[in-house]
Amino acid sequence: MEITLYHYLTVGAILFSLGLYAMISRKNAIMILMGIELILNACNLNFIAFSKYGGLGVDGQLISIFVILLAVAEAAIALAIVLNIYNNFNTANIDEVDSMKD
Amino acid sequence: MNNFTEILKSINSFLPELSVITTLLLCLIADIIIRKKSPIVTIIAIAGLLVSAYFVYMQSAVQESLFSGMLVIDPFAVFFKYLFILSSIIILIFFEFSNEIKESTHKNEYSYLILSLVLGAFLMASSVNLLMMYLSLELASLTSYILAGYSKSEKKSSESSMKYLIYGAASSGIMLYGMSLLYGFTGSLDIYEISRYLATNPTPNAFIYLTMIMIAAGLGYKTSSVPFHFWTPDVYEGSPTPVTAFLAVTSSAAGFSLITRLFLTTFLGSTQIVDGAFSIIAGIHWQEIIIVISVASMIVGNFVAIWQKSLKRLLGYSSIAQGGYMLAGLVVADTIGLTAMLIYLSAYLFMNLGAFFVTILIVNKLGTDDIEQMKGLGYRLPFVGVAMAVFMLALSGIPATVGFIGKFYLVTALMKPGAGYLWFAIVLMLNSVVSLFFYLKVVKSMFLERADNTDELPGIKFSVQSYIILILLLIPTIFFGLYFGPIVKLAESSAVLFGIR
Amino acid sequence: MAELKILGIGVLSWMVFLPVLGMIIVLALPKSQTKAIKYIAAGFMVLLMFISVYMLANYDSSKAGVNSLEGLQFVEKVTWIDVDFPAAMIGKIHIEYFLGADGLSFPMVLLTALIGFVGAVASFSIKKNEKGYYAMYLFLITGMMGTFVALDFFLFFVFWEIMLFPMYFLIGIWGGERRLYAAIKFFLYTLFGSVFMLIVMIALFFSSKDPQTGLHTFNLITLMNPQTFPPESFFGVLGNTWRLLAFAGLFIGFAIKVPVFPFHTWLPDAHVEAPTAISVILAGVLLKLGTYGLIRISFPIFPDAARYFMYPMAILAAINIIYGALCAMAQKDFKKLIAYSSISHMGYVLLGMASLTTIGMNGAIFQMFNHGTITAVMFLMVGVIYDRAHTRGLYDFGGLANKMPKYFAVTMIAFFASIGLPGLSAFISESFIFLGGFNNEIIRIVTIVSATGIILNAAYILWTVQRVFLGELPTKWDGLNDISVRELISSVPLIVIIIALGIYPSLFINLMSNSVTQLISFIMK
Amino acid sequence: MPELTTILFYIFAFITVGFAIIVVSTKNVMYSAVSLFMSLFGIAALFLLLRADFLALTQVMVYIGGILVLLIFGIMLTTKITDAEIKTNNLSYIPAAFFTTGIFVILIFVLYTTKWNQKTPIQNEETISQIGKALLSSYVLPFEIASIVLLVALVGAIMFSRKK
Repeated sequence: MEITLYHYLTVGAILFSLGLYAMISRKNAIMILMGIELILNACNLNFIAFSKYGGLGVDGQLISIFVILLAVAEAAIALAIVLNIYNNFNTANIDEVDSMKD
Repeated sequence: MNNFTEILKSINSFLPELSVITTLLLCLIADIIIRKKSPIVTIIAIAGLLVSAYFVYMQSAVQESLFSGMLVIDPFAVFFKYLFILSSIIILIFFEFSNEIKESTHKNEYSYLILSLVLGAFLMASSVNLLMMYLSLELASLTSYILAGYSKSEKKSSESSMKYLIYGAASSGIMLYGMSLLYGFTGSLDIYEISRYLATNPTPNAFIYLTMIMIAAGLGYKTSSVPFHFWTPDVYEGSPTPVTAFLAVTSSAAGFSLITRLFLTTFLGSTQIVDGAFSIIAGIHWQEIIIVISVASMIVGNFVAIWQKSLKRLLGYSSIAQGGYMLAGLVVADTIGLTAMLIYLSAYLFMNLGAFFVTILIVNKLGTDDIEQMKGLGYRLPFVGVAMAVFMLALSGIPATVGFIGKFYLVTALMKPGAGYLWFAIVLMLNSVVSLFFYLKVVKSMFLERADNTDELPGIKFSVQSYIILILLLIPTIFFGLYFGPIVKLAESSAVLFGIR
Repeated sequence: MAELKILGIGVLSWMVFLPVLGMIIVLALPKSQTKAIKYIAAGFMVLLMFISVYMLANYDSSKAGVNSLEGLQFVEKVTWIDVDFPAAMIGKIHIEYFLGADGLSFPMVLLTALIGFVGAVASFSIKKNEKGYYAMYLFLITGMMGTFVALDFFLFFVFWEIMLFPMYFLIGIWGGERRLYAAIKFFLYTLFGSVFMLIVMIALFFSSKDPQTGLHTFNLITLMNPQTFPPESFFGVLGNTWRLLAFAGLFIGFAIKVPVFPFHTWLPDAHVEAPTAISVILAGVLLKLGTYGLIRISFPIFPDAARYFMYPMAILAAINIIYGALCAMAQKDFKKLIAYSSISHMGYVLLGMASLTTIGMNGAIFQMFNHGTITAVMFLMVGVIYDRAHTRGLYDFGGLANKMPKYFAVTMIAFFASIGLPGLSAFISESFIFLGGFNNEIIRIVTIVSATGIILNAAYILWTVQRVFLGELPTKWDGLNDISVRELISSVPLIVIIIALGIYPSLFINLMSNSVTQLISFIMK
Repeated sequence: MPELTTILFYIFAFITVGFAIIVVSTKNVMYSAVSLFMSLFGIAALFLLLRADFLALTQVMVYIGGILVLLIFGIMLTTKITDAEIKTNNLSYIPAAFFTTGIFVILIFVLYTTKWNQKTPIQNEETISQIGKALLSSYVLPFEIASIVLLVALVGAIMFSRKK
């Protein structure tokens, strides 16, 4: 049995769904960030799988490189913000960080 | 063509962005040298933006593709670049006025953060490549996360930055997944290639809906459209007011530029425009998605805004609704709709910035943006109060203000014979009646109600500069409402997307 | 196309924008100069009256106007907005600053100038934030005057809407206890109506094609020409569904202003809460904008639909007349009573219009004017008693006839005029209306039914007279003073007009009869 | 007998997915972080199978070496390691699980019904030189803009963490 595009896409879809699940169900900011990392990896897997099986050259790989790079920048800022929140609220749970209401 | 010569040639047309980047670095260096709060950095930033505006002006009638198809220059992008420059200059001035910023601990970071958002917005307005779109969107988003948390010791501000970050990262991740599917299907990142592929290959509906909804999640988040709007009220309320104004005007305008270019270019069947109508690829019903988003944004934004007590939060919900109106222009998918959208965006710039400037002034004096606390305030600051009333009426689209012109053109576009959106036009107008309810709430609180001690409290005076800024925002709000020829002409000549003739 | 200029500027522009000039002067004065502010505002209204007399002297009542450009008088026509419509769409957006008067609008211009002056004098009793009050007041006059003389639909719409917010502030700041509620209700109702007006306006724009220039147009005169609508457009076929829908949409917009049942609920609230002078303006001029809109826009542009909806309109008119009168009878509050009587009387106007006969239409326009003057006096009189007694309860008074004889006399004239007593102006207009209705076979039955309104009308007025003026004077009112000179200044001119027009109505009817004949012959063609 | 790559794919796919499940299901943040480490490692291996050698390397160096370390720092600074349990109400798991399953089903449906752009995969070609060339020719603009993004991130992080 040969490994096809669909195998990779399935792995990607599972990762995406798990990431989505983490974002919806988790309360801790860092846990949510981990969910987002899973989604970004699902995207990368898709891009690279498509680029290989579609014979599309390195476009897919390049976009993945930039995605990784942006993930780094995002994580750095996220960490700074979460630490700041922790200083102000003494928690990183977003349920407890809710001073504004309708 | 040789890559190197092409890059060199592209750089020539990249001068607006380059001057923003240079200014950004200059501000950074100036900040390090000066080491304290100083208007000099702001002045450098404004000067840089003006230089950039000059280079944008030089590109007025250009249609050109840059950097091997990463960016384009066209009148559409130029229009948005003007919009970004104008709004960010005004907001840089707002920063000088706001006490929230003066009290914050940092020095001049905001000037280069704003410049980097402007850079991101510039790129968003002219990207034609999925990678470039994602990258520029992220540049703008990252900057806005930082700006939202600018008053970092304020609980609300840091909370808003965290919420913004989490929702933002999540929705851009979802958008990226959608882009990966689009890439997999069409085999290209270039939206013109994608368009060509979609036009010639049968496209399953399920695929196009899923992909478009995913991409709309990322873009709708930037334009704070329902159902991707959850961050908006909290971030608008929590961020320092100038930042809120910046997010409401510049950042969401950038979102609109991207969403418009992406949707209109990608789904174009042929590049010929007949009678101003774009020929959309048959069988792809992307408009339905936008219609749902647009109507939902209007209704949710307007109806929830009625119950708000915080002025900034109210403006947040109102901007959700205003975004819904603007998307109506996209739905029509022709030159008139596009023109109407651009007119509305420029109208929105003046009236919304005006409303935010009054908010800044009031928050400076009262220390709160609670509408209840503004009872009888109109009698203590008559001019500012009247200005606020004008901006509020403009936002709700009463004639003789620029807001009406925006609505008028949107409704006209929707009612164009053959467009078939009469019901949409009625929904839009009825929504603007509802919106009047909460816009008047602000006016009511300031003029119609009186606090027990209104008469004893002294009048509130502002600096001459604040009055000047206010008048400068009032004049276009009313003038373009009475004489809207110039604004329409500008918008109309700008409704030209690269490659569409 | 007759023109009339003062200092090189058209006379109608003066009428419309003089109040704005006044507003600017008022705003420039310091807040403490309340006297100067008052007199400047009143002075500008006097100026307006002078100009209207000057116009009257130059008015040529033989010209009909309505749908012929040549018959219009005091015409001013300047291109206001002229932008290409995007891309290859046919034509451009061409909006004109187009003012003019004919027999339909000129009486209303006179009425606005007159009531505007009366209101300004009546406003002298305002004691709170005069500067803001007079600024808003003058701006309101501009909005109303502009609506009456605008002949470009876009311009009409702009004036129609901008008069909302001075009204909102006037009720909301200087009104009574429930002013906030009344002000927002007024605003939202009218705005709701104008949604449909805007939609119809744009639909008219798109379906029209000026026979001369081939462009879409907002020009009302051009729109009245059936040739303007190519057969393939929305409104191209007479009597098609779109035309009926458009008429209905416009009707909602105008009916809210009139107000026609069931859109009337804002009116009692607004009247009761508004200060006296604003009630006068509201009843005297503002309500007429609705009926004026019908004859200026709805009827001539959609004559087929007007004929189609004749019967339903007559029914609504009858409901207005009877329901308004019955409600008035149930009121305990003097002001509310007059508010409901306004609803009833505006029903007469609608009935006259629905009859689509020359005599009925003449009566309707005459009734618009008469209702303006009579109700203005009645509201002024309520204001007089309220200023003194601080109550408007009908059962709180009694025997005022002896205590305040001059007040009694003025009020009685207004009351009798309102009933339609012969010799007073409303008698003529009401009989014209009923004659018109009766002449029209389709709505004859409805007319007969609504004629019972006259009896109800007499009943509540006479009952009011009995409750307020006859009987024992309660001891607590021993200190009441009779009507003052200022109050007389504001009411006597109106009384004179009421009597004069009752005796010699052709003075007024001559102004409009040619236009009305033209309108009706044009509609019934 | 299946090919070696098939076996390897399944091994790495199971590592990736299995650890990803642990990431989202464990209550201990530290466990999550370590599982994420393993999962990302699995993805790097999948990248290798897809002939994206440079990307696999980047994944290991940047993602695992950079982002994860940042996250673990974050965890250590914001929670006491001893009580790293997260408070959650169990109720929110169930609708979330349903919702996600629904999305997953839709995704799978779309992924399997769509006719993707497929050609014979290019075999055994080195990508590093291609990527290098692309980055300095057609991708030079994103490459430069990325540097601005990093600068902004730097400024932002410094701004947030600077003492008053």
